[in-house]
This record gives sequence, structure tokens and C-alpha cells, in this order.
Amino acid sequence: MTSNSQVAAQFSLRAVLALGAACVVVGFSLFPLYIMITTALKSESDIFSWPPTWTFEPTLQAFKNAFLLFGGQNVLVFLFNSVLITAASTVLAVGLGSMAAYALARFPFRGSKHLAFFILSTRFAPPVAFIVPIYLMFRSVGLIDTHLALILFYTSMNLSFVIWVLRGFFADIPIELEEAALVDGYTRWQVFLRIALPLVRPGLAATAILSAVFAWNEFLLANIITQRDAATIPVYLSGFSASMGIAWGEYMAVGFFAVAPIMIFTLFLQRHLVRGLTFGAVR
Amino acid sequence: MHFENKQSWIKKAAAMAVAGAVSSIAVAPASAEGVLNGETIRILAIGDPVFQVMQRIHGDLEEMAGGTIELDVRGFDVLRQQVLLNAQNDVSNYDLISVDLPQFGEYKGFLVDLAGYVESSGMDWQDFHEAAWTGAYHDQMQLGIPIQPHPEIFAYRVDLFEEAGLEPPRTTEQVLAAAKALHGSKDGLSGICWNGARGTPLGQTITMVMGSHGLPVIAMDAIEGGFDLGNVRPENMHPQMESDTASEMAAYLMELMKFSPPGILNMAWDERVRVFAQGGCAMTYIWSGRSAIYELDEDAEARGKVSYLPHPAGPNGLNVSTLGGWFLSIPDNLPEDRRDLAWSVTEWLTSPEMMAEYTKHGNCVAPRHSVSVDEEVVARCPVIPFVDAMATNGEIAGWQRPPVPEIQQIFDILGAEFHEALAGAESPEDALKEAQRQLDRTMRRAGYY
Amino acid sequence: MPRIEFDNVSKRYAPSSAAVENLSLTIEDGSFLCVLGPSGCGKSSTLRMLAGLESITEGEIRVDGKRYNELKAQSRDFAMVFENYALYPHLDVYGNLAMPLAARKMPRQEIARRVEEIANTLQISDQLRKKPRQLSGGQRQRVGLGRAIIRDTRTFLMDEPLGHLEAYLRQQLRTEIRRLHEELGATTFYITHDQEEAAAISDRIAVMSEGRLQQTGDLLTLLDNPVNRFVAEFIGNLPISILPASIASNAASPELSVGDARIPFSERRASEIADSTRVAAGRLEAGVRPDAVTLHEESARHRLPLRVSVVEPVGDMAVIVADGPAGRLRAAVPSDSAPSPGNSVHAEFDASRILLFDGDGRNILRKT
Amino acid sequence: MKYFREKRRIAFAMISPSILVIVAINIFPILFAVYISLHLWSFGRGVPRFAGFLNYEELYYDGRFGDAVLTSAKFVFFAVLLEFVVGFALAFLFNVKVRGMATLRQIAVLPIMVMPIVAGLVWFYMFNENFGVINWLITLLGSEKVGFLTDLDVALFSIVLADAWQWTPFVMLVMFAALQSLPEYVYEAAKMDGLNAWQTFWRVTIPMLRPSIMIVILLRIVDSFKMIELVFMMTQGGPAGRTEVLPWYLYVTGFQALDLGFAAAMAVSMLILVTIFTQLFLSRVGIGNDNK
Repeated sequence: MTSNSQVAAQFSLRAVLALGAACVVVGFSLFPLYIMITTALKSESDIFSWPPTWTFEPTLQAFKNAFLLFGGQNVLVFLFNSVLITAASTVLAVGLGSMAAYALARFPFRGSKHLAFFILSTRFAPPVAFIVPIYLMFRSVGLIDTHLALILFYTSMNLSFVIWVLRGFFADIPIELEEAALVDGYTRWQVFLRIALPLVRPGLAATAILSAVFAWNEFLLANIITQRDAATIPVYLSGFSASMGIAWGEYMAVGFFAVAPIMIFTLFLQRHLVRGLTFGAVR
Repeated sequence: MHFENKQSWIKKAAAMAVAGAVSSIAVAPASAEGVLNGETIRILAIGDPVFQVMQRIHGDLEEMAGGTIELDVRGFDVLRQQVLLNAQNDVSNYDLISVDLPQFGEYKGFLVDLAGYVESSGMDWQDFHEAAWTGAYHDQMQLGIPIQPHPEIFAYRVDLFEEAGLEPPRTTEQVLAAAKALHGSKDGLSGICWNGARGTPLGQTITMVMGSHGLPVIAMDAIEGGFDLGNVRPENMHPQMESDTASEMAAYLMELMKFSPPGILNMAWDERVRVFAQGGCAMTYIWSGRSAIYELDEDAEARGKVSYLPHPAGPNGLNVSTLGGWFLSIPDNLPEDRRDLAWSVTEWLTSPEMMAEYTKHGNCVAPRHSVSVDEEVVARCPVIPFVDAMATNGEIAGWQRPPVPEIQQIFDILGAEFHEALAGAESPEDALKEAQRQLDRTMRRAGYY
Repeated sequence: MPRIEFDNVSKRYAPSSAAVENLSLTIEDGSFLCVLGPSGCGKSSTLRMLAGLESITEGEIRVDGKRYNELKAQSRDFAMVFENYALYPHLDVYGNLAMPLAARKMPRQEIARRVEEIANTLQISDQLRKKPRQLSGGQRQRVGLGRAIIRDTRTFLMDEPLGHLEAYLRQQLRTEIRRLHEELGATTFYITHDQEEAAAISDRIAVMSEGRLQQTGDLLTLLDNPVNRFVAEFIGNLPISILPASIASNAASPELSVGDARIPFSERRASEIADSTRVAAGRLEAGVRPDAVTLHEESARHRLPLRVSVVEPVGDMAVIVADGPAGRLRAAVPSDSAPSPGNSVHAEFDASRILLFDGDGRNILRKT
Repeated sequence: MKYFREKRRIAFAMISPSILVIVAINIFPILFAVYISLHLWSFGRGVPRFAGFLNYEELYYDGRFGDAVLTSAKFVFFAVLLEFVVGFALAFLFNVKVRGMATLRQIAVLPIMVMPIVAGLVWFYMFNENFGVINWLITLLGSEKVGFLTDLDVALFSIVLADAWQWTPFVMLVMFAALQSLPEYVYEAAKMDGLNAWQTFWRVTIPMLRPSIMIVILLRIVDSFKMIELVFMMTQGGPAGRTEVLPWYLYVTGFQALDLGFAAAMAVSMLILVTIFTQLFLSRVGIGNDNK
């Protein structure tokens, strides 16, 4: 139970047990990542040996192949594309989404509940179902292999989640706060920007992180819609899957490398992440 | 150039090969000022070894070519989607695309006929393995130049066989006998590794093993020594999964299950070769180029102890290995002015010198007789002479996996339905009957009959 | 009914600052004690220690002689009414009232009957299906009260329950709490910072300040015989005036000099000065409540000359604030005879009600 | 009246960009897919021929589609159940006020950020029977090797475990956030009302977390229904179709066999299925942010 000051002090045993259990959980979470990095460092025969080798002579061959030698474009171009597309789509999704969420929360008109559900329903469809229609659509407007194509797609995929989460947050803001500002002569936009947005900062942070994770990791559509100019890290990764199997070392190296940026991005917003995910819990 | 019938080809090719072998090929870089002279070539490639080698030596390649090489590498499914989507653009985004042998049936509508270029450039096309060259020959058009075609052949551990006094397995009975004898004879040793994973892997296994038992999965016209993949007409599209050959094939696969390593139901492609390389199985079906996994790795247990045979033949089948692998083709929506450049790059990338260069970096494939006899190449990749011999004896063919647009559906249906039988969830007969029904429905939906 | 004893209880949140310092206090069985004090005086910490919501740093709390320090709050069988009502936001009124009974696994019909009964006594029967956020402050506190009463506990703890209510509602609920106390005879430990409320509702008042217990007693004792200057200033709704004073010890008759006034000191009052040594210390302070002062036009030896600066109407009376060399004095006079600001007046004290404090603020008069 | 009209104008101005983007990028492809689903459309081969509801009829009789829906339902049920139960318990674990717990929580959230396709490969590697570390551990403990990806009954649960590895921390995070927002006074009230720890948990904590619980369960159901990377990397629907979830069968038909009409019909049916389920879930459970 949430311990109050009186109880926490006495129960050091409970604290020790809790810490122990937490470490086990973290261990389970990190073990696959440990496997990922060690596989990237192992030679071919070490990777596929039975029994699995725990102590091995690390080789950077996979990393060298993955990052130095590879292809006409070096990996930095792919990284740049990924960062640009993820950042732009996250900012757009959270920006447009917060406006829409505010409008839905503050001006409930007839059918606003249905509109909210309709927006959420756009999240149900798995991207794999609509690869070809989306490709043909973007091609008809000449957006194939452009950053804009992926930015628009990821924005629209994230919008539904952002609007849905932030709508709850805006609904929590006491109306009096905003009415006071209105009386003081703020316009509606100023109220939104100066009063409402700052109050939902945790929500913004949480939705930003989750949108960024989606955009950063999306694999299938990125492979189809882009060729070279706008290709992202997942497209770079698919270059390592041959028809007869996968280049394991390189695959793991790129996979491990791909986690780092998103992790750093999250560390900045981590404090807000917790308060940002309190959907609808009773205040 | 008028191509006589198949027969004369083989004789002429053999004669040329002997002559070519005399002058040992010094691996020299391409002609001086480079084939690109400043231009940019855009290639859509698969992540297979030859293209990965190109990526690894990308700097030198551009230097030799004297221009920039844009190499977009994709996985199998994504590549095919990109090729088909690219075909619908009015101007192609790529100068060269990579095509897998069975895909010619599907792509032949939008590929350039290279026969004219072959003739005008004086390319020594007969240096190529006959099955490789004709693999891209459809509706009297040469739609692609082989760059990494290699057959799926049969590898076995010579040391284990000698130890157990077993004959080299040329027939399926011998395979089963050897597998039974060797399975479990050593700690962690299974009889045989093969593609048992659901979907495309098992689907391809079925088409090939049925070929070894003497019949393709669809009713193609029989020709001397095999079946005609050059022109498949609608009446050839009838599936033959309820034939006796199909039952023999099914029986053989069910038997194999008894002598397979753990996790066979999920084993596919390189994984079987890796288990074989570590000494996990005594025999394995293997795409010849993947022998590099153990041939080039000092501490692989199987290194230097492996010999190769064509696919073991069924009771009244034939010893014929299935050819697969990659060709370079030019999409026909590539503007005329780019085609010469595309051709000269193709000619260069598939030249004997370049093919020898690829073998230095782990691509043990050389579909040219001249390269197959180069001592250095053979030292690096022992499998190459075996493949060369099989090519010369006509033990390699491309018809087992019919190059028709529905090939992927064929793999999927066979690979999904028969997996039920392998996993014991359905009897082999029912699985074959269901596969036949679904293939029939697919062909009817496609409008063949 | 349980008898509650605080035996030298202290509470320290941080080693340096003590929220409550060796408090010793007894609440007789069935009595209604109100702890009164400004905010931050340690009254809520005291209540929370009794409730079991705070740990006790030193000392012991006993109920009917049994040590309660280690006993969990759940098993102390006290009913508590919270300042912010502490209603379960996810339950309707019925659910809130029923919770204590459900905790005791009481059969469903029995719970329904008792909830009906309590709802009627507290006139909230028609709110039973509403959620707390749909109720007004008064209604919410009635539910809080209901939740405390519904189980036949013998001890009530009330943490400033009426703090957030409008005046008329406070009056209403005050009388109801008092009535319920008489009806159930439960021992009640009530805390508030409003002395009027304290006086109206409780039998005894304990005044606290800065974590220490100043004095316990009924309102009259606190008014007339405050143990120190803090209690004198804190108690009484009309603010007391404090003026420097001294006692002339010459023979004839003892006199108290406050500023220029010389006030004869009766024998009886003199005897009340328990400890003459502290008198000798010289500097004293006199405390006079406004209702113990009368204003006159003519000066007199025992009157203090002042000038009126403010007239504050309080109900039907008027509080005159007058200043003079000795300091500021407040006097309560009927509104119609109130002098206007600027006039000079002469204040006369009711000698029997003058309070005297020594240098440390301790009341040096000992009521017999 | 002017005030009301002005308010609506602002609302419209704020919502329209989002609606525009969603309609253009999400809705148009869905409508286009419906159009495709009414044709026999094999990609790249010949002109699509109008076929009316032939694809939908085929779907209805196609046993493999039915099995895929069942497998998907089974996967979603077990994945969400495991992720919720463990995630919910972890939320309480990480809620214990101990030094260092906050950093441990931040590390535990890491799996969410891993690329699913790479996570799939890692789990394939760990579950593998020929070089997998899990099977090695098992044999160490004396038992036989287990066909995590090849045993008919175990395969789906291996995929569930891999999915849970990545998404349980998300559930934990949401429930942990909800726990932080519970007011302290309610627990004091519960103590004074005499509720023991168990009663407090069931009668106070759980009911107050209900809105968050429902939302996180809905989110996980919707998202796990879309899972494809793990099957793509680990089992390709094997053994014998036991892990062929709907998105994978859709990938095989729409992306490998390129039978677009049939795949589009499947996609549209899938979308309808999920929308109906979510509508039921929302109405029966009655959440949404306005009746908190």
C-alpha cells in the first residue's frame, strides 16, 4: 500500500525485499539487451555455438561492417533522416494534437464524443493492411522517397493517441483558471498557449515520447515509401536481411545503435513521463 | 542472334570452356577509364552475399568504375514490392534491379531484352553455366545476366561417412539410410538439416524435392532431361500435388523428420548451414554459395570435411539440383539514353574478373566456367568446382521452382499446408489434398483455367 | 467510554524541530475535549498520533490504561472526521457511509438499515445516490460525520471538521455535533483554531502553542485565570489590552500604577499574588479585557487619560481604541454612548478583573 | 449568441488541421482499401477486375482466415492478461518508497524503446533449440530441450512472452502514474474506517484506478492486435499455423502473394472487427475522460 511516513521507517526488511524484486525485474528487462550487444560483438561461430559461449573474444567486425564499410551512403545520412522525421512528426503530432484535444475538451459540441472515438479508431488499423494504398497515394502526389511522406504518415498515426491522452488532461484543468484569464483580456489562443499548455506539460512529454518511439521504430512503411533520400534507420537495417537469412552481427549492432538516441531523448522527459500517463485516474 | 535448340548449346559451351581454361585469369581491374566515367548508376539490390560484398568494397568499386554507385539494399519481400511498384512508374527510379530466377515469370512483362546488348558487346555468354544463362531466357528474350545464381545442392560430412562406411548419398534411400545410421551416433549429431520452417522455406523444399522425384509442382511440358521453364502456358498451371510423385515426396519428408535436429519445424536458410557448420548434422541441403559459412571460418567443425552432390534423386527421379539466385536486369521504363550505361555496368559487374573478386570477400559463387577453374578461386571456395561439374553434366536446372507470377502463393500454400503434416496436426495425404485444392483455387482466380 | 491519557508525548519530524513537546493530557471517559490553538501549534500532530496516523517520537498514549503507541490505526476503533471530509471519491454517499460497516463484514440488510437511519438523522437521505463531488461542503461534512457515527464506536476524533463551512452552517453543525455527543456519550477529541466554536461545543478546552500545552480548563477559567499572557491574548473574542504596570509597595494600601493612573489594590487581590519575589522583579504587565473598562469624561487619580483613535462597531456594542503614553487600550461601550475619534477620555478599570503578568508572561495572580 | 458562434469558430480552427491530416493520411487509404477489396487485383499482373463481394465470400469460407482471427484473439487475450497482471503488480513494487527505486524504474522502462523487429530476432535467438540460451539453461537444470517455437502448444506463448517483455513496462508505467495521482487522505480515511490492507486494496485502490486500468487495457488490446514483427522474425506463423496472427496472414497475402483484393478484404474486415470490439469495450466499461 502506499506507505505513509509512519510505516515506511519501520519496514526496512520490506524495502530490501522490494529492491531485490525490482532488481530481478530490471535484470529480466536488460538480459535481452545484453544478448543483443554480445551477439553484435561475437564472431559467427561464437554466435551459433552450442553450448552458448559466455566468455568470448569480442570482435568489432559486425560494428565495422554495420557502420563504416556499408553502402554508398554512410550511416549518418540514415541517422539524420531518422532524427529529422521523428522530431518533425512528433512535434507536429503533439502540436496539432494538443490543439484538437483542447478544442474537444473545452468546446464539446454535438457528436464530439463520436468524433473523439472516430479519431481513436484510426489507430486500430495495422499499417501492414494499407501499405499499397498509401504508396499509390503518395506516388500520385509525387512524395515517394521524401521526408514529408513519412512525416505526414507518422504524424497522422500518432495524432489519435495524442488527442485521446491530452483530451483527458485538458478536461482536468479547472475552468475557473481559464475564465479568469479571459476576463483579464486574454484571447482564446493566449489562454491555450499561456495557461492550458503549460498545465498539461506532463501529458505533452508522455505523448511526445511515445510518438517518437513509434516514428523511430516503424519498419514496414519506411521500407516501401523511401528509397534513398529519406531512408531511415529501419530501412538501413533491412539491408542486412538476405533471402537466405540475416546478417546477425550487423543486425544486432544496428538494433543496439538504434535504441541509444531514443533512450537519450526519453531521459530528458522521463520526469514528466510518469505524471504524463495518468489517464483519467481520479484526482 | 539465332539460338539453335538446347542440344547444340551444350556441346559448343563445353568446347569453349576447355579453350578458356588454358589462359589463367589474372584478376585485373576493369578497363582503364572506368565504365561509368563520372556518371551515377542506381542499383536496387537484395541483401545477398554478392551485393553485401559490393557494399563492403564499395570505395574500390567506385574507384574502378570511375563514378558513383548508388546501391539500395532491401530484404526479399520489400525488394519485390519495390520492383513491382517501380515498374508502374513512367520513369524507372533505378538503372538496374536484381531479380531472383523464379521471379522472371512475374517480371518478364517489364524487363528489357538484353540479347541485342549481349551480341553487340561480344559478351562471352557461353562462359556462363548453361542452366544459369537459360534461367533468364523467357519468351525468346534474354531478360537478365546471372550475377549470383547458384544451385541448392547437397552437402555431406565425408569424414563421418567414411567412418561409418557409408556410400555418398546420390539417392533418397541412401540419404535416409545414412541419416538413420548417423543420427545420434555422436553427442549432438543429427542426421540431416533442411528447410523445415513454415511458409516459403518449406514451400521451396517441397518444390525441389518433388523435382528430385521427377515431377514439377505444376504440369509443365517435359523436355529432354527436365521440363521447359522457357514458356509456361495456362494449361501448364495445373497443380500436381495429388500425383504419386507428390506422395513419394511427402513420405520422404516425413521420414526426414525422424533424423532432423531439434527445432527443425522452425529451421530455415542459413540456420541449417550454421548447425551443419558446428557439426550439428551430418548432411544438409545448401545453397552452394552459403558453403562460405564454414569454408571461410577456421574454427568451424565442418571446414574441409565436406563434399557436395546434386540433390539426391527419388526412386524414379533424377539427380538434378535446383538453380536459384540473382540476376541483373534492366527495367523497360528506363529511358533509352540510360540503357547503354546500365548494360556496360552489368557487363562489368558480371565479368570474370569481378566474379573472382567477389569470391575473395566470402561470396563462393562463380556461374562462369572460366572463373570456376581459377586455382585461387577454387582454393578459397572448394564448392565451386563441384557446381561447375554439375553444370557441365546438366545436373542443374531451374524448372523445379516454376517462374510463374503465382510462385510466391505456391510456396506459401505448400509451406503452410504441409507444415501441418510435419507438425503432426494433419495426415500427409490430407495436407496434399488441401494444398491441391488451394492451388487449384488460386490458379482459377488468376484466370488460367 | 474510554479514558485517553497522553503521558509526556513528543513528536519530532526532524531532530531539531519538535511539533509536539512532552504533552501530558487526560480526556476523561465520555468527555468532550477541544484542543485549541493557532495553526502550526501541534494540535493536528497530536490528533494524528492519537489516531495512529503518525508515529510517536517519545512518551506514551494510553487508552483505558492500555498502551496504544504500536497499535495500528485500523485496530484502535476510533472514528475520525477529517478537515477535508476525506470521502471516497469513487463511491456514492451510501457507499461512503457503508464502508466502515462493510469493513466489519456486517450483513447487507443491517448496513442498509443503519445507513437509512444515519442519513435521516443528518438529513442527507435524498443524497444517498450522489457522488461526493456533486455535494455541497455542508452535505459532504454531514456524510463525513455520518461515516464516523454509523459504527457504534466510543471515541470520536474530529480534525477541524467545520473549518471550510460558512458561518450559518457552522452554527448548525456545531449544535448537531454537540447533540450527538450528548446522545452517544462518546469520548470526543476535537481540534479547532476557532475559540468560539471550542467554547460552544466542548466541556474542556486545551490551549496549545508551539507544540506545548499551555492550559486546560473550561472557557471561563481560561478567560479569568489565564496561566500566561499567550492564553490571555488568544482566548476571548474581544482582544485584551496589555499595558506596562508596577506595584508600589509603600505601606498604606497597595496600589497598582498603570501609566499615570494609580489603582487601589484590595487586600484580597494582594493576597492573590502568590510569589512576592517575582513582584519585586519590578517590571509587570497588566491585562484588561475591553468589557472590564469604562470610559469617563472627568479625569481621576485612578483613571488613565487617553485619546480615542478608532471606533469599531461589534454587534450592538462599540469597541473604542484609545491611545496614550502608556500604550493602546480597548474598551467596549454601548454603541449609543460611544465617543468619537479624537476625544480625550479617561479609562477606569474594574480592579477585580485586572490580570498581572511577570516579565516572562506568567500570570502571577493565583485564583483561590 | 455572438460569443457562442465565436467559440465554435475557434474550436473548428483548432480541430481542423488534425482532422485534415487524419482524413488525408488515414481515412483515404482505408476507403481506397475498401475499393480494392471489391476487385480481383493481383499486384503488377493485369488490370484489376471488379468482383463485388467475391473476396469477402472467399474470406468467409477461408478456414485459414478463421484460424488467424482465433489465433489473434488468443494471442491478444494472453498477452494483455500477462502484461496487465505483471505490469499492475510491478506498479506497486516500484511504488515502494525506497532510495534507488526511481532509477530502477527508469531502467525497467527501456524495452519499450527497442525496435520490435530487432527484439524479434533477439527472442528468436534466445528461444532457438540449437543455439538458444534459454534451452541451454533448461538443460542445465536437467530437463529436456523445449520446442519454444516449434511445439504446437508452446509456440504462441513464446510470442506472448516476447511481447510481454517489451510492453509490460508500459502497463507498469501507466499504473504507476495512476498510483501517484491517488490522494493520500483516502488511505487515512480507510485506516480510520478500520479497513485492513486487503479490504483497502479491493475496495479503495482498485476502484479508484479503474479508469486508468480500462484505458491501459484498451490501448494494449488495440496495439497487441497489430503485432507482426515478432511472428515475422520468430515463427512465420508456425508451427502448423498456431502463431499465424491476422496481421501475419495479411502480410503473407497482401505483401508476399500480392493478392491485393483478398488482402484488402481481410484488412477491412479486421478494422471492422476491432472497431466493434472497442465500441463494446468502451460502452460496457464506460470510461472516456468526461465521467471521471
